[in-house]
Amino acid sequence: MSKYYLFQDTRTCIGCHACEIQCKSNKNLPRGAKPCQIIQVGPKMINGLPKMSFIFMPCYHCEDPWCVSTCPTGAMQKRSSDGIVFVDKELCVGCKTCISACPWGAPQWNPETGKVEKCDYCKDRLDAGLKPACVTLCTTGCLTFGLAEDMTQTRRVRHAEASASFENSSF
Amino acid sequence: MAICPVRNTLIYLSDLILSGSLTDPKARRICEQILHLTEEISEGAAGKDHLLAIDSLIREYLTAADSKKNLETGKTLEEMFSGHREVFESHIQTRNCPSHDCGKLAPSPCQMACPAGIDIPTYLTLIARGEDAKAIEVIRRDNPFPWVCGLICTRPCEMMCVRSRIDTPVSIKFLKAFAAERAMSEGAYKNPKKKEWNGKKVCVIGAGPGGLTAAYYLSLLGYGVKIIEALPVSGGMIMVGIPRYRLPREVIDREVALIEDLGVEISYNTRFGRDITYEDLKNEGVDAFFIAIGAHKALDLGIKGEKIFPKVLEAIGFLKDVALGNHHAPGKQVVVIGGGNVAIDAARTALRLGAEKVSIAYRRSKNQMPADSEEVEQAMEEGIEFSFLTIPKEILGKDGTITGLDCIKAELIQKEGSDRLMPVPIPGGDFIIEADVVISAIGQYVDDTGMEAFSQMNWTRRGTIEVNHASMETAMPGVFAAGDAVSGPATVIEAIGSGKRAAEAIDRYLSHIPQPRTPKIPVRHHMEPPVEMTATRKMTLKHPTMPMLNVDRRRTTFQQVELGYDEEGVRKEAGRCLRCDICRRCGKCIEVCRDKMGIDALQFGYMDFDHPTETDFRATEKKCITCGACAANCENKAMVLEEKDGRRNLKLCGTLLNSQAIQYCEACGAFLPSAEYLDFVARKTGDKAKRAETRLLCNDCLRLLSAKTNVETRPAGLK
Amino acid sequence: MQFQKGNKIKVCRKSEDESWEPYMDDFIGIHGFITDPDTSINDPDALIEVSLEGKGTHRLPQDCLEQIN
Amino acid sequence: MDKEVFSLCFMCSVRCPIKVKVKDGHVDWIEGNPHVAGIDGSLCPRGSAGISMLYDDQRVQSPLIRVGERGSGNWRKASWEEAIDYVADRLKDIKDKTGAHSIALCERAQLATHVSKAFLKALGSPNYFSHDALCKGSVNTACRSLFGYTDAEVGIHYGETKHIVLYGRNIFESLAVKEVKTLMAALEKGARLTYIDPRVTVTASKAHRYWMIRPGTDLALNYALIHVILKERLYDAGFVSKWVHGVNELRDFVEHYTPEWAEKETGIPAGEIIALAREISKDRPSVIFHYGYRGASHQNEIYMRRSILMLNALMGSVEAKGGIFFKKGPGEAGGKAARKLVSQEFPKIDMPRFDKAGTKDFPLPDPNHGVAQVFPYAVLNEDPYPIKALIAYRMDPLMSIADTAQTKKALDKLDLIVTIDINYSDIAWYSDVILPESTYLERTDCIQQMNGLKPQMFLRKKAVEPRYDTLEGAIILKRIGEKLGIGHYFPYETMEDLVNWQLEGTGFTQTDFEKKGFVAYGSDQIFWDRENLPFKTPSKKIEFKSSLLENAGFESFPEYQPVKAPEDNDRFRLVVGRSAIHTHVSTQNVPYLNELESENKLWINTKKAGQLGIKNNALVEVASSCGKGRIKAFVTDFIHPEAVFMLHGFGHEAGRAKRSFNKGLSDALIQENVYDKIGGSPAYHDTFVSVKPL
Repeated sequence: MSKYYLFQDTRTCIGCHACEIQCKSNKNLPRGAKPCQIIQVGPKMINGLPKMSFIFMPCYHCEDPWCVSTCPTGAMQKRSSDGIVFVDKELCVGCKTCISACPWGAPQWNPETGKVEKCDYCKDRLDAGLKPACVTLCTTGCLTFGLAEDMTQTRRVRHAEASASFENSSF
Repeated sequence: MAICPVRNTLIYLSDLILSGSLTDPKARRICEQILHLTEEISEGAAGKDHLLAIDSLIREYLTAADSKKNLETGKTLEEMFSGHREVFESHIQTRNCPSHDCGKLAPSPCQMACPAGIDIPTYLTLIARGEDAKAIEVIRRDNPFPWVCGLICTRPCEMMCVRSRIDTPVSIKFLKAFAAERAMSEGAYKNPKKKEWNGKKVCVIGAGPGGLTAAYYLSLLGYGVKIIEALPVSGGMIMVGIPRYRLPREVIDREVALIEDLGVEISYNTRFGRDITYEDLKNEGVDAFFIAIGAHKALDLGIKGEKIFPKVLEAIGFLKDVALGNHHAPGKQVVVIGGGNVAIDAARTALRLGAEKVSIAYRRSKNQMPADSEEVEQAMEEGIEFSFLTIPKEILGKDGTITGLDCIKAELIQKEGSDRLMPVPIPGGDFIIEADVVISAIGQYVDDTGMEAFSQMNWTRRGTIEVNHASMETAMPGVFAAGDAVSGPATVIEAIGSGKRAAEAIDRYLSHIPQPRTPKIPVRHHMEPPVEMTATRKMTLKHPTMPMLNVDRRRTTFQQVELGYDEEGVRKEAGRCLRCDICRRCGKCIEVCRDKMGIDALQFGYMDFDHPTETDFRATEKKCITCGACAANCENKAMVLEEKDGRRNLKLCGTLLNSQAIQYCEACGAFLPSAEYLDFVARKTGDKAKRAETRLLCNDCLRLLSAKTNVETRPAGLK
Repeated sequence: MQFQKGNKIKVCRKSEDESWEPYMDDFIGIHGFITDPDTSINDPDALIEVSLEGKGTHRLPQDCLEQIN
Repeated sequence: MDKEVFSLCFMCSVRCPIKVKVKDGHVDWIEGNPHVAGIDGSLCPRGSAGISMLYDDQRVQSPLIRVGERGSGNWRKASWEEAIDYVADRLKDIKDKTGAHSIALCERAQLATHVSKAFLKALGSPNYFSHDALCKGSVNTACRSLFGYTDAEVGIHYGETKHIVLYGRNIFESLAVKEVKTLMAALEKGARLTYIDPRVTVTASKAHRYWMIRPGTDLALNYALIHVILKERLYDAGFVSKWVHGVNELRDFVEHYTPEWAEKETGIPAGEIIALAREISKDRPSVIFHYGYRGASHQNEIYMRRSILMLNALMGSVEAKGGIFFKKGPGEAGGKAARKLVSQEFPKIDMPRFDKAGTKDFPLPDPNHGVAQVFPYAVLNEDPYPIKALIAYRMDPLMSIADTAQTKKALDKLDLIVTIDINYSDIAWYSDVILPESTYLERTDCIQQMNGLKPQMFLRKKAVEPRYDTLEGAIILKRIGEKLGIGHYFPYETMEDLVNWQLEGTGFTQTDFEKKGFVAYGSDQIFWDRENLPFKTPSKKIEFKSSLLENAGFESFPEYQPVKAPEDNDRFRLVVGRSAIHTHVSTQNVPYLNELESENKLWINTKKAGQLGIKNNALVEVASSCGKGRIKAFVTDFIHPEAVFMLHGFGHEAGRAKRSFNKGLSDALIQENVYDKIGGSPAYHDTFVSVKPL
């Protein structure tokens, strides 16, 4: 994993998709490419109430990313300093193998450049001491970002709960 | 910086926008819009309104300019577009970038090689598809004599044909002839619609290929055209210089007739300056003259006896007499002096007229002969004897009858200060070739009698008419010239090319448009989608052999020697075209596949201009995983990856290089890459790739699924 | 030297010949092929037909051409 | 050359405070104003798409004058001079021939509204009308009938509420950042959420209690709730006896509206109704019965909205923390409000409004906004007089007034249609002239007076120069005014001048806005003393028994009329709403928003769909008495069988807005133009449609 965590509190997430747009707008992406995406699960009746979960799907920046090992050109890389997985556009030739390799559907196709785009936690913003676009602008503030080591145990539990089950997708 | 102004403008604009120096949003937006339009121009996707739109954008820019800097930028832009107006316009009209800087617009080598600039890849594709009439229509945009050229063109195009780097060049020449013949017999060989008469009149002097071509394009443009021809027939050298066994008279007649159908008036047996004068024509209201009188005068041998014996003939005169109906053998034993096509033609003609023995005396050795090698071969087959390294010394005989040609053997020696091999007599190498007729074929020059009227016109030291080659304009206003009269003895296709150029120039002159600085580069009229076929077929299609008339018939009659391919042969042969108008052979695909992907599936040796290695389209499927990286990086979309009928097909200019079965997303049915591709990925990820999810899923469904697993599989509601 | 059909050539210099026109200056340095040498006699003074990469096909005097391989 | 500018978003009418980062004259980042509590940097999806809207080349790029038929989409580019002259000349003609009153201006109210109002006043026409009536005319009237204040003067104190009841107020989708965040905070602190809607929305999925009510019967539910509350004395007796006028009349009135009766009408079990009444009264006064944002569903809308407000009064949650409150203006904090152009002296206008609002024919609706849906009738019947010209200022009558066919017929009678907008809206497409306005990022705008618990002023400040040949609305109107000889009513050359003029005497200058993007009149929240609340009704009390209604000849407590169910199996009540992705009819072509949601679908109950043979995602035909169209079906268990639902704002006809052109179906096309004849709202949910598979 990268040395960061990006935590979504599904309890307060209203699935407004602002994060998707903020991400695209910040990366200036054309139609099609969605480095992060909100997936709606439900509605489903749970204890007599309709429940939905909105799951935030960015890149998980795996410990040992298949996209990196599959990339023939070395365009897909893992940043040694903090483990962020990113694409070097100069090297990408658009073979899409990373897209096929990723079990989470994280790498995205940019039809305009014929190259791959993906969530890099907005590393340019991080390097400038800022937080990722989606976290900074989230409508309800349900996204939080920080160093994994600062993530408290209680928060870990809440993370598990919250990103779990419908019961915890509301109040 | 590139040579092409269009390309330069693109670079200038994109740099400008990226630099961030356009801080006024309006200025930036206008530049973005101009950039977009310019891109379309450089890609051949522009219409006639593009430049107008750009002009008004520049005007808007200049009025909106908020700072001195922006104003300067605007001025620079203005200059870029006004300064090179012609280039932008030609990019739009011709969809060609002469300098090849605008990649998508580079014309094919064969088209560039053709002096008439015929759009060869386009018509080959049409012929391959069996659309002969359409093919003829395309050819006639640049050359009104597809049939004639299909039989006798010197075909520089074939010499440049890229296919020859794989096996043999496409036999472009004859495919034209076939299409013309087929279209003609189907009654589909028609003239395009001509413009209304514009009230202007042009006089063409000489009904040869150059003159007739100019007449054709001028009358299409709406000019009244009158041709003055000294001979009783039209066609000039192609009629009286080229023997019938190479070019049947009917072929010429049919194509000339089509030109006459356009209203072109030809007055035969009319020699300019004798039967009709400059003044007469001026009084008839002629606005411009076009001189295409060819080079019909033969050079003297300059040896003893030349002037004494009546049976010393000059090839040109001899061939002309035969063409005009004199079918008597010149004699029993004929010697032809010279090594060019004319010499061969004279010899083979003499043979056909019944001469018992015909030989050719040439100063140098066989491989120095300027004549077409095919011609030489055919002559040998027919029993013409060749005496190489033979310098004629004197014509022997008595009482006005030739008995023989006194010659001396020579050897080729490189002289001091010259890099040419010169034939030098070997002492004591004298010998005699028995003969009663000697025909000289050592070249022609322009016969300028009657040209005095064009007093301001200049002549070169070669005795040819001096013109500006971009416009074929002579020093005398309103007087143009082309063909052999300008170049000296040259090829038919050159005469046609220059005739067409002259027609355009005359039109410009009479509509008061300034003449271009350089000769126009070939025009690609439109782009035909390539013919689809398998790699195997593309590789194995073989050049058909030309069936020939049997030798006895060739020795005795003037029947056409080359009988032509059958239809199947023609369609196949046309299919061998590599469509170099689409694929520029930049090699990016190979580079990406080999160096970037490390797959090295593309064996396109022919793309390496300087050291071509073996080419085999069939080899692609051995390693290719249809990842499409080559296609994604192909500037011209010559390489495409299409997903069709359950297959992933990789095609280069219509040639199916590889085809693999598409996999489908088991959840939504979306297309997935091929199994081979997924294996490639699996090999790369190695044993890591132990997926919880073993189903085949597309990107979106994978996200959906992992989201759902998040919700459903995690322990719910720990408190 | 004597050029023959198919020779690969380069326009190596500006020709001294009167037939050289200003626009031909753009040809200098360009590669091409001899497509039609003088058709009848190997006249070193004749204009011969060459096809130049990206420039089309032209008749040029021989003194501006050199053979390359 | 980077800079940061504080401004106001305008992707929807909420106008959230934003901070814009500009690089080389190019906007490359927008975030919510971090200095504003409740915003703290957040930006909703529409706000986030602001940059993609700014750089979209499918906006109107220059003034355009129609050359073909109306709606044919044939335009010629015109200079501003030409376009302004063109419009002014025709307006002058019309004014001279048929009088200024035959010129109308409709508008989506905004910061420069005082400019457009001044424009009409100066011109001498009473016919300004805004989108407001279409949205909440009856809410406005209901508020005035009870408190003497308009709905615009009432606010909701989400932050400290303990229980909020939402009647189809889909607060988490039809969203405003501050509302969502403050309510979310309250929920985190344990507040309860009750949501009532025939359709399951995101808001429903966050609720502690959800009722899939039978569409159109909310009023019956409320009468039953009131019944229980009064019967079981669950109300705030002190507050009610001090401040409510007419509680006994109400008690008698709701006597027979029992929970059991309501159960039959609404489909909500009596027990649950009683349970809510008991539960919520425990938390009073910090409870909210949300009186609605859009209140335009039924012909008895005003009584529905009154019943909600009465519930608040019974809970004593009026002017209470965690309840509803009255917005405080600068005056309350000893400050002065920014000047408005309408405060000038104008010639008197004696002509009545086209909609007769404020006259005895149509006494109650607020004449300040007018009643937009009456416009087509007025034009077609020339009643009260002929109307010749319409200026549509970022409002689209074609898509927001029900029955598009009828509206078009009316527009066809006009001699001049002018649109001021940034988009190719459908009305722009149908106009004679389009005057393109600069986007919110490209213009400085008029002062935003933010009344509330803490009165403040905000300023929309130009972040970048216009990308296309566009102008600010206030400048456009001024320019036209000058040509019409009323230029002196517009004492400014630039927007900066206008803002300075507005700020005169407030003690603030533009520079005061630069630090945080706003200025505050005071620091503390202002709540009125509940012992002496300044209600503006004749009785100075909350009038359950309303003098406003009764003086106008209407009852305060009319008998409840049972809501009829659709007769046939293939007929449904058409219900409409919003999503988080789009703003009304104006954002469907914005690149990023269009990508997320490019068309609307027809929600239909699974059982019903099954009976009608309608498959999910299959095209269906929806038809009403006035129109029909095609739309994809969304088959779901999560909508009431009597209702079908579609998002508002799709099915655009403007060809140059390529992404949204012809995508989905416009609700206005099939909605009948019926409305609440008392309160003034349209009854958007009173159209029955038949649905059949294709």
